[in-house]
Amino acid sequence: MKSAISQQRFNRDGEPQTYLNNGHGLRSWFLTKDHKRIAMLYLVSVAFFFAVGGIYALLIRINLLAPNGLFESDTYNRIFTTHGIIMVFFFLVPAVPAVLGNFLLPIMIGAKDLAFPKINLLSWYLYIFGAAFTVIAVIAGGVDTGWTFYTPYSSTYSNSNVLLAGVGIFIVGFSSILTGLNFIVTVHTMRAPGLTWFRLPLFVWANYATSLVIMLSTPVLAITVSLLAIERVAHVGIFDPAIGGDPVLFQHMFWFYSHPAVYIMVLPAMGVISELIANMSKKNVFGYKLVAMSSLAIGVFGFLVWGHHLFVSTQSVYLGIIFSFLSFAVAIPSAIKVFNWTATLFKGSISYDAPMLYGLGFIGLFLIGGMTGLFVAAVGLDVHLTDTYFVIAHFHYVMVGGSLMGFLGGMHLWWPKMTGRMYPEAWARAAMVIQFVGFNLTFFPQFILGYLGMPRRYATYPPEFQVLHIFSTAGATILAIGMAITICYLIWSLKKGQRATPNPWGAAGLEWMTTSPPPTENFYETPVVTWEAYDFTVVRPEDVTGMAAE
Amino acid sequence: MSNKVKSDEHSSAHGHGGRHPRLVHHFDSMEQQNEAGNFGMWWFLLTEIMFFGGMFTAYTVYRHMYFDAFAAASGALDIRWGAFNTVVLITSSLTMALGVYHAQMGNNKKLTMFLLLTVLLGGVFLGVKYIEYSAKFTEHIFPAASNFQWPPYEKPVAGHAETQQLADPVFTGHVKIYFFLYFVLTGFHATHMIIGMGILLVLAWQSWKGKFSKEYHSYIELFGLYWHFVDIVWIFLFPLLYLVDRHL
Amino acid sequence: MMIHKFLLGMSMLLPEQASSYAADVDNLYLFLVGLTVFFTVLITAAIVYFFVKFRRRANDPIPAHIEGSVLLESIWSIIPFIISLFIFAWGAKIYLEQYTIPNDATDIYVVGKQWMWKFQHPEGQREINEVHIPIGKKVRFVMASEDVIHSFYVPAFRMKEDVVPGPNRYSTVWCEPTMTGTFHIFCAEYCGTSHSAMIGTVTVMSEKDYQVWLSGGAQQGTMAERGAALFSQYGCVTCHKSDATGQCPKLEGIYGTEVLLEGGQKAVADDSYIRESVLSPMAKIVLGYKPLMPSFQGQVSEEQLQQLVAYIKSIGPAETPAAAPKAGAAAPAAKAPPIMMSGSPEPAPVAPTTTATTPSPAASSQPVQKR
Amino acid sequence: MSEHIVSKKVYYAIFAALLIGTALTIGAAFINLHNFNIVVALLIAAVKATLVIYFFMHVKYASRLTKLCVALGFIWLFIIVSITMTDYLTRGWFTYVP
Ligand code: HEA
Ligand code: HEA
Ligand code: HEC
Ligand code: CUA
Ligand SMILES: [Cu+2]
Repeated sequence: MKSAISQQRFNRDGEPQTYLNNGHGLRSWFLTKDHKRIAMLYLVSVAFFFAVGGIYALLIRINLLAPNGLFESDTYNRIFTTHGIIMVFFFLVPAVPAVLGNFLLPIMIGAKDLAFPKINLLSWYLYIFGAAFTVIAVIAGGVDTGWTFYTPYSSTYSNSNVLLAGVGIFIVGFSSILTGLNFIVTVHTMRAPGLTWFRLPLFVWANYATSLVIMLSTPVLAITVSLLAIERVAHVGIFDPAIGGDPVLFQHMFWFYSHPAVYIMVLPAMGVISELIANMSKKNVFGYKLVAMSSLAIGVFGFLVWGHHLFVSTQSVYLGIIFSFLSFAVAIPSAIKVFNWTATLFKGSISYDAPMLYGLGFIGLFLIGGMTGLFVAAVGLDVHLTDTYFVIAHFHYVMVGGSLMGFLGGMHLWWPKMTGRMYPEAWARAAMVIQFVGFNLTFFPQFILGYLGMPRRYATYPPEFQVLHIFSTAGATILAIGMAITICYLIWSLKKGQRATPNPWGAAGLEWMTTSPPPTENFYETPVVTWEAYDFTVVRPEDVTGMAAE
Repeated sequence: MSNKVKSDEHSSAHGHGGRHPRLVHHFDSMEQQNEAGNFGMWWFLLTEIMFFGGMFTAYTVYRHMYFDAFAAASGALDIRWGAFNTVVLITSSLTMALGVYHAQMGNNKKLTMFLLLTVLLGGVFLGVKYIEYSAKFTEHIFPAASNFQWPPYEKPVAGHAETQQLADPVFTGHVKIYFFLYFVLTGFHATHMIIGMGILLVLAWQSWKGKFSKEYHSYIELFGLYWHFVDIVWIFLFPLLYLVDRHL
Repeated sequence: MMIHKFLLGMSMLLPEQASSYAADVDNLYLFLVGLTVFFTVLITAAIVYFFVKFRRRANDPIPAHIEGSVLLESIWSIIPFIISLFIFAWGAKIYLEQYTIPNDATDIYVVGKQWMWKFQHPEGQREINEVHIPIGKKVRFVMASEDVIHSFYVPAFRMKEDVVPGPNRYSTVWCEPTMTGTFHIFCAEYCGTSHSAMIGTVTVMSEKDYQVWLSGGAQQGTMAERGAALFSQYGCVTCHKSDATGQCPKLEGIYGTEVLLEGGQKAVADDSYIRESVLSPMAKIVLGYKPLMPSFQGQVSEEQLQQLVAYIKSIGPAETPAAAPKAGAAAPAAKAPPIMMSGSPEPAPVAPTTTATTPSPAASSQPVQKR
Repeated sequence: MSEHIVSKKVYYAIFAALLIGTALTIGAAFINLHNFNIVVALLIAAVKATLVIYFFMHVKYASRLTKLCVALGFIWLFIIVSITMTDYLTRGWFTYVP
């Protein structure tokens, strides 16, 4: 295969041909079938919802500055519910797969596009459509059930817009199903010649496993919220205790989706981390096969542990113990990954650039988040910890410290590929450090709060918890500043950033063998893969420097 | 290592000049395109299984908890309609399969005919469903209605000990759960059929216009999978809903 | 343990250990904290070391390809697995301790509703959002919800359980307070607007103070007495006469026994069973009886139900209606054959007054039941 | 693989088998087998479904991958139903006898 530089083609204006300048105007974006453009559409929407969710997070933190709360309880309840729903369904679930996965997966396997480009576009429209419902629900007065929608509160007692939000989630569920479908079919049928399963980048493996999880779990969420919606509208239903329904059944069905969903949120980010660590230390991932298989294992075993959210729900004690055991089992593959990533660094050539900082931040924070997962998986301890701030801290460590850091790391790593521009390195490193400090200051005190007994979803609280809450709010402020910096310099770099070479990091992987940004069908000639994943000997210096060696 | 998916032989076998007109730009060969479609359809059906699976879970739980109520409530359904519809749907599966057969043979006329026959049978099924549903309204056993009543209005319940016909408010609640499940299960099933019939009409029209051929008929095959899936759901729904406890 | 004392003294990182199993929970917690610190330090140290040692220098050669190591990878799969098993077993052990209710516990009845906690003591005291219990005695909380799911949480006891609405069962949880003082009660399951105001206190008193406190309240008699009153008010007594031989099972002495049901199943006549029998009599039919009993759902409040339960409990094997609700004989009674089994399975032709079709004056306030 | 053409005879035979299965289902429902009525009903339904999947849906001639995919669907269905049911079947365990 020739180097990307020498393949570069130019359009009539003498600009290099890229997916970005292949068509202008809104139509060319909103009717595009190019996976890269759809990824960009997703990026913009997902970033928007992240900012909204983040602003809601800040409102939460502001309210909790004072023991009596600064808002009405009703308002506060709507705030954290909206925060949870937006962050989970409209930010984190689609974030990595629909943005980075969409953009990179076909390129990484040397395909021209995903298998079903129209369905891919449809999935974005469904996302927007679902989001619209949720936004309407929020504008029309909000939802106050918590993101978990437990019955009978949600079905009978709440007088907020549960129905609208439910419809939104139902629709957005189909959006992620379609993305998952596309990924699975694409990976199975469209790999480049020579690209065998065990030559796939780990990011592809991670997204493959994620897609499996999406496909098998999301329909259950869809039917669960449908039943909830019908129950709410028709005033009769199977979760209603008044006619003999069991509210715990709702929890089973909800968590059958929502536990796997946490792996939907973290697996792709783990894939990003594998790429980051390997490329920024120029080492192949230590124990590639085990890391790939552990993604699958997490995906599969992740389905067997949902009941660890029901330890005190009056679920069978016997089953609680089984679920506890299985939760520990599912932790092992994650532990393996952490160790393997660390071992990858050994004898590497480690760069200090921002993506790597995010990668290392991920490992440390995910480690703590995951280990505290073991606290709550230990069933006797969870009796004390469940529904306290300990759980809040646990999942923000894995979701913000883990997945979000992974997402940001990936955004930085592939920013040059996606936009053709470099981000400003110094700013990026500074922002990462600020976020890291702010993050820990926000959420570490919450572990202590939780163990002291501070329940979650409390608009007001006994005064002895105030000090720790103030720390947490202070941290959130710092975290927000860090995030704002990132958002600003990334936007800035779109116009002013230095132009990127095809392979600014000297990274391995097919996506670095095409131009930055790539042309519409990704490659000018279908690549034939003759090397293993993370083989840095095939990196061509001219792609790195951007100067074609004649 | 060998790569089964996309080898150079594949693309060259189809010849460099000869891309099939129906081959979409990002695929290399017709095989690849068909395989992607087929595989995608199967995965879609997988999600459908889980979609119905949520309802089957609820069904299993409540059938276990309130067996008597389920047995009694199931006795209020008309087994003859259920059986008739089972046969109708199985027949429609046959016509669909024959449609696929003729698509493979490239026999457009017969294909159109069998597709229309399938729509027709689907229509019969839905017609019967309509009769059954409206019976539920007149018997006051539609769970969301305020006049819900158990035992059903002016209708004896088939084959049940007197105990199970008790007008007990709690028992009535459990019967409501059964009917709720009955309506959502059959309702979602019927929705699938309606969507399917819509697609069938489009396909029939296209095949009548001669869009399909011996080489190009994968939509028919894919749709066939969907239709058979809907049939399978009914194969389970019939005993689960109509035959809970029929013996005397 | 030394380490607790240290942590407790040094800072406010742990809540008071005010129940018998609180220390067990804390031990596991501290062990896990230690383990987390260990792994965090281990991994961080490794990362920092590699980071410094192998930082990229100008003109680094491409690092050597290291495939992985089966030995190393097995080590870090198996060791965490073993550690996990250990934590799992420890956690499960504590869970069983928390959720296996000892049979010598005193009952406190709890009703959760939006947004308050209501308590009843067997002796008759009723409290709202605060509850008094004696130190050193096992207490069982028998809990029901009137509306949505709530969760009864006392951090100082490391005790929590959801209170789920529905006819099928009570939630039960227990503790043995080991420290006097006043502790928080929180509602830990989100339940609507004033979820965060659904808080209260539990006051643990010395046995002596508790007796004094007990003698202060109780305006309307013990729970069992009130239950007895309800028993005739709701007309239960018309059917369930203590000399009933025919259509209705005798309730004397059933509490805690195993009941044979139609269809061959068995059930233990515990609080949940009695509650279900009243709310949803059809759910479990006693062997040999007709399902004649009407449902009282919507007529009896959760608190009244608890009083009825306390009453039926009080008429345990000993035929003294207002006996101490904690019949010590309850546990061994499980082995005694269920008393209603001695009744004749066929409906007796006598006792026409025991059917609801001819409501007694006491029952006439109730809507006439069908059949 | 999708190009395997199943002969019409096979289709008719399967159709007949499905009709017989339906008749059997109804017949078996009227015999009192106690707890086994549901087992029999589900067994027959499973056989019918297998026939449809195997022949009408051509899985018999499909790749291993497709077969795996179908199996996966039913395994997952089994997971959600069986684990949830375990809760309901074991709720009485480990609680005390008063
Ligand atoms: C990205 C999301 C994410 C991830 C990855 C995880 C990962 C894990 N989670 Fe978490 N979890 C959530 C998101 C996530 N969780 C959310 C959102 C909630 C709350 C929802 C709500 O109620 O609103 C929650 C709640 C939650 C609960 C319920 C708590 C409660 O409500 O009472 C439990 C209980 O078992 C749990 C367990 C675990 C476990 C065991 C893991 C494991 O997968 C972690 C595995 C990782 C490691 C173990 C780290 C690596 C460790 C090493 C390298 C050290 C060596 C390891 C060993 C000795 C084993 N989680
Ligand atoms: C992906 C998931 C995700 C993410 C990223 C976050 C991010 C954050 N979360 Fe959230 N959180 C949840 C998922 C998430 N959360 C869930 C599921 C719940 C449970 C809800 C429930 O109980 O139902 C929850 C609940 C929750 C609570 C508990 C509420 C309660 O129980 O009472 C708190 C309290 O501190 C909190 C805080 C925060 C903070 C400070 C952040 C910070 O990390 C946020 C940082 C980000 C920003 C601050 C935005 C920065 C951007 C800008 C400032 C840009 C400005 C705008 C433009 C340029 C347009 N979250
Ligand atoms: C119309 C008569 C009637 C009335 C009134 C009645 N019951 Fe019953 N009860 C029965 C019959 C008959 C049974 C046995 C069949 C069954 O299990 O449903 C029974 C069973 C019970 C049982 C289960 C007994 C066992 O042996 O396991 C309890 C507990 C009970 N009743 C309590 C009450 C209470 C409390 C009330 C009043 C609020 C009440 N009953 C009112 C007829 C009645
Ligand atoms: Cu009651 Cu929260
Ligand atoms: Cu979980």
